[in-house]
Amino acid sequence: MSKVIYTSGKEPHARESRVVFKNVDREGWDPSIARYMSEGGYDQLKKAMKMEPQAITDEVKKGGLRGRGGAGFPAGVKWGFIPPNNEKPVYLICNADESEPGTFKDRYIIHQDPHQLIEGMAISSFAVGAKLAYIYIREEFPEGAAILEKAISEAHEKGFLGKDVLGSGFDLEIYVHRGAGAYICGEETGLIESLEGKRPYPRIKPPYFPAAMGLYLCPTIVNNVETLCHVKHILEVGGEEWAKTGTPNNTGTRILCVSGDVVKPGYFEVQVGHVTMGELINDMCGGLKDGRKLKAVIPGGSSAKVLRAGEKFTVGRGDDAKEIDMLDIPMDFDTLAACGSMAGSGGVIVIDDSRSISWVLNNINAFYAHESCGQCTPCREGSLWMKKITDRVVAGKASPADIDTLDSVARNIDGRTICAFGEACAWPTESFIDKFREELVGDTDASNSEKILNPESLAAAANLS
Amino acid sequence: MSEEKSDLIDVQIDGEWHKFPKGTRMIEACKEAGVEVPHYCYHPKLTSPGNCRMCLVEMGMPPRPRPGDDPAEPDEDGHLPIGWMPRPVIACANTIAPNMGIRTTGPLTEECRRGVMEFLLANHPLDCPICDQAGECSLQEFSVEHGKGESRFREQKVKKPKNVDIGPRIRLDDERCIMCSRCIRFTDEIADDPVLGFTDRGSHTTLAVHPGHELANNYSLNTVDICPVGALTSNDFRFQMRVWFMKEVNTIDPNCGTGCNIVVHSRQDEIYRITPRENNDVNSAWIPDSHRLNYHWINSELRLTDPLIKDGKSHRQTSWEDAIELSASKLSGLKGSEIAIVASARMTNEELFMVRRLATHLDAGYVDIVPRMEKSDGYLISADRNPNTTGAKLILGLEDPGSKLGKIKDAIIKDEVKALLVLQENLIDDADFAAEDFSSLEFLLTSYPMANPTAEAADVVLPGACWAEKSGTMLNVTGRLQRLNQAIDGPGQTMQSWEIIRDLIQNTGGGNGIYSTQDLFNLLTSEIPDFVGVTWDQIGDLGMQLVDTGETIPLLEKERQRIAKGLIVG
Amino acid sequence: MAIVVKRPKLKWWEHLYLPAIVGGMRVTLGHLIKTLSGKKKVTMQYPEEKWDENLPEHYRGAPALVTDEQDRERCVACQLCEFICPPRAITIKPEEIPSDDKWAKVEKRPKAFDIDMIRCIYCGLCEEVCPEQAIFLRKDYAITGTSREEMVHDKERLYEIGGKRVGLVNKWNGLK
Amino acid sequence: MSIAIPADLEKEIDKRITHYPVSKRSAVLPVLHALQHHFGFIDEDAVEWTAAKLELEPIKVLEVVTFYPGFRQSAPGKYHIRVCRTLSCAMAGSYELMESICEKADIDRSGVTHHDPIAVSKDGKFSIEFAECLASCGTGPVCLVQDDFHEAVKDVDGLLAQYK
Repeated sequence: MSKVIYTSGKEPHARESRVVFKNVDREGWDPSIARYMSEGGYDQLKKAMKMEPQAITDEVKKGGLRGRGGAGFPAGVKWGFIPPNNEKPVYLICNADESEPGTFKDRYIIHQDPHQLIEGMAISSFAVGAKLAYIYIREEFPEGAAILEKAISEAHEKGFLGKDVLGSGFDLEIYVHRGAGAYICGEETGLIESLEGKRPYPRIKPPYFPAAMGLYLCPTIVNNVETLCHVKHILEVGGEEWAKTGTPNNTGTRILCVSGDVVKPGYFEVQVGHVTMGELINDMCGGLKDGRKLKAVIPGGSSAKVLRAGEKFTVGRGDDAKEIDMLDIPMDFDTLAACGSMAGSGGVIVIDDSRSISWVLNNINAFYAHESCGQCTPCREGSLWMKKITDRVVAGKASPADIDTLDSVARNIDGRTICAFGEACAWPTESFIDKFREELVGDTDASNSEKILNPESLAAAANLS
Repeated sequence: MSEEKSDLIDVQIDGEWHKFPKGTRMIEACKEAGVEVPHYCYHPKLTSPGNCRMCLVEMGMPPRPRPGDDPAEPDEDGHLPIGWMPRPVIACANTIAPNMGIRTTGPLTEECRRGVMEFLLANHPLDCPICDQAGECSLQEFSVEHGKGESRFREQKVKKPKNVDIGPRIRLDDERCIMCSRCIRFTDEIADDPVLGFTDRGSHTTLAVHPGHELANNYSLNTVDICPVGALTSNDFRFQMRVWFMKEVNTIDPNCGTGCNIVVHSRQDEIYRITPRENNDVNSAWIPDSHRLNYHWINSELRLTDPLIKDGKSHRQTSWEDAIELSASKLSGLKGSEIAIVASARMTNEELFMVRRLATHLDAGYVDIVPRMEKSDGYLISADRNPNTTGAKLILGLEDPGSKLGKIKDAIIKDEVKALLVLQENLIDDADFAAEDFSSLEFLLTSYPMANPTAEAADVVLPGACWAEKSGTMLNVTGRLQRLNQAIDGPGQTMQSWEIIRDLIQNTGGGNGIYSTQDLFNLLTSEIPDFVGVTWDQIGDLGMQLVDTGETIPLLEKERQRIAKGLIVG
Repeated sequence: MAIVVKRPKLKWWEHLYLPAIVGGMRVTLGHLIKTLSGKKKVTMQYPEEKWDENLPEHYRGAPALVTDEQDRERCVACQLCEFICPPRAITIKPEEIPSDDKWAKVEKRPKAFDIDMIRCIYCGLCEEVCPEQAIFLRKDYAITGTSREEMVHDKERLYEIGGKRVGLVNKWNGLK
Repeated sequence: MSIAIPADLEKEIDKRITHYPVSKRSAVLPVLHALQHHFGFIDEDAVEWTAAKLELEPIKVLEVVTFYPGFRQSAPGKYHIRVCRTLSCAMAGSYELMESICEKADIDRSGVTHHDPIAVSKDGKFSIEFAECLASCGTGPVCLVQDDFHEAVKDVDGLLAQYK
């Protein structure tokens, strides 16, 4: 195999371990099937076609691959939820609706290495017994959709897709399905409803667990782009070998996307847990801009709970328990969860001391108010309410009591909605108030509590004698 | 029996253990245990989207022992301890599981309800003084029970369309809508007329019909009934009367053989609206609009209010005594074979029983009813548009209702029949008769609630009570015996048919002894074979299957399929 | 249970009653002097004379309907007053405001609003219950008529008595 | 139906529909995308046409069209610009970018509301709206012009000059 050379200026950082992103920004690389096959492309599919489907699932389970979409649920276990006596068709859906603010990894895989995804999907489809698979790609990736469609037709021509894949008797069709700009389509049941041509209202669970009752009420596996790509690599080295990368229960590599107030924002594929927050920000991203101090970090996409600079956490149990600084948190699933946040989709947003916390929170709240699907009450009414309160905080028209109301509104959403969007929109507010209450209250004025604030009442009050 | 028992599982609700069949929804289990779980989107006849979040309750299961630990010890009644889950669950879509615990009280549930109520009211216009739903609004009810009583919402509310004309019978106020989607599910799943939908999203979500389309199916007004708030209101009832003024009487609909169970809402002897009443053996929870709205004639100007006697070409008002006496004298001079009686399948069994007595007493040559056969609509409207054909057949012994009408007409023309009694029917409009057909009659008597061409030709016109003004029983197309209850008093001097017939029998030398519909019912149930032994209480509010005609109600068949698939509770 | 009221124990001079009689006579004499000297007038010449100006703010006279500062009828015919009225003196017939009306967005108003003043007991519950602040008890107390019909105040008469009332809560402003 | 669908467009649509062998309804998004791509926006006729094509009630199509911000119900400019508004881009200056584009392309955004998020330039050449996260947070501020993606946009004149 030839040495991998990257485009000048876009070389990976020394601490990266590129697996899924191996071909991203690579000199002399193109998304064609010829280029992909020139370095062993589709070999794993050929291998898979000679295996028992269950054996593939077992390898994925051995690898301990956790979903890269946000929840971090083990992929192999998810596959195992398909009812054993199932007689209905099974569907596989690749969730390429990457819409968590702060996350921007799928674009590069799809644009530069589409066949990696298609091979991963083909292997996974075979493993779960899906003859029909869809790539649900967000509408904002028009070019990506075209690239994928071209790649699919190339794979078709080579016999990797279509009837009787590689003479194995297994049929598989993959189609690209474009979304139309809705964050909620990243939620797997919302995505399924969208794919059924309905409003993407997430379904209630129970009874609609996708692995049992998904697309067209048939068993359906929905996996993230990065997760499906990993399937190919697990098969390449074997589950046990693959599990040696990363840290126990947080295996493999994952792509971290850093944005916000750092000198060099970007994407970094690292072994899970091998890099700490501090190393990521200060070393890999070149630290903060001149004269700026770190204020906060949102570690896993905008819905993850914010971490405050200087915050201390106790991690580990019993004798292993130790106190660590926020910057010492290893970027893995379990530690971030133990610190009260989450690894989520790997989108790290860095906020320095030049930013107003009220402004940041308001921006996030505006996003969630815009993206709430409106199906269930707490999120529909609460997300816009929170946005309106932070609008007033930013405009200097809020009172300290409004911060308490804001907090209680968030807590009235959290845990009471149909889907995880409830938490996604409540956690930012909850955590920002927990950790930056003083600053938020500092942007308010007690005198505002007496004022009438909505224009309607204001006009009515003008008539008061 | 033993099999049935094993299907029952133990569930603890608010500290008390109960047994329910497997597959019962938590909300239904609570209901059976006498605990009301507030809800908006859930409706047992529709699928459950779980979107209102009002029915959140605390749920727990016996904890699974950790590896190595001993399983928990059951208490003295054999119940395992319950490990309560930190998150609330919806009671509407989740089914019970063995040894499950449900708490509908306690801080978590109460906090959830308060929170959801606050969210629902945040953008609600709070225009209860104008809203027709006031007084029967779930928002009002639950906000009193579970709300905060004050608003923390200081922002401007979301503005949405108001007073939207979405169909010929329905008005929509989007600001009041709480997006429970009951109406959408009704039109999709039951009326098979999917014209409603949500547009926009988030807090701006708006219920709408597609531009240029309308919600016009014959079941559309049911959406008004199931709307938990005042978003959908009926044009017919709009601003007519506040609900708390109205008297509600449970009765049945007389517009077809289905006999939909209904509630008549009236005030001071004026009907303001009719709503369906749930009966899973008759009409589920629905009623066609055409039936529901067919009541305005009851208080119209065309109502007959006094007995009339023909005086030359026109009629003059008279007393009941004179009218009955005149009729009796006319009938007394005739042979039985010269008398024909046309009764109505819109009469109650008790009235038909009196018709039977009258016919026997007069030895009438002909007795028949006017049939009204049309097409079934495939839902609730049966092909038979008479409410009590089954009863008429049983009581009058009619094999083929309406088959004698032609013979009666011929007999009149041939002068074989000299007196015709038309009871609660209008032969000129509803049967194949013309005014000239009556010209050779010596005596024509009609009783009917409304002025009509047959009455115009009659020598004696008697004002009859209409269905809402009388009590009795009827048999629907499937053979179900149901109670018709008096909702209002008739106007003027109107009398119920049984009273009219009783007086006729009495004045033509027949017996007496019937003073109430109860007496009549007792006579009926002792004399007519199929009715023997039936008691008034036995019929109850929901009726009882008396005979089996083999007929089915299409909508119920569809509902049974949905229940079998587990889509709805039913 | 019966309540036992203790008889007050009178002192000896109280037993004489003379001091009380003298005290009473002093008041009487005082009034006599004031009247004779023209300082005080005892009889008011009603109806030529009235003490309307002296009526307190909270006086409960005839109930009446009011319009707001934009001459809109405040009453939306919610019929709560009809419901609450103890003697059932109020009868309301609601109607929809026609779509070409300036206030069509309010949707509802009374078509007929009758208060039977023979029945009215001036209790003020209608005023208290009104969610729109449309009905008030005014200071009119001399409600007379020569027939029962005349004693029923219809909508027109009620607005005549009520007049305009500005301020207070006004839900239906230009922004709604 | 007043909408005229060219034969090749309908052929393309028919092909897309075959991607959903289980349920035609699933093709709602692809059909609408194809129509919007061709006509620039989706009007009532396009909704009715889609509904007829997929054997649905029109409201079920309208439900979908109005849900997604990716579908427009009124005509945009010749070139439609979507500027990312979300956190990382906002931190990188997307609000300033929006202002700058509006100023240079002569677009007045004062009338923009939730229901009418798009503003069109006076000459009709450009239209603009804020979009939520375009998933390129590391290279903000970003925007989409038609289907072209532009990262780290600093030179607004240069950006607009690419579209004649």
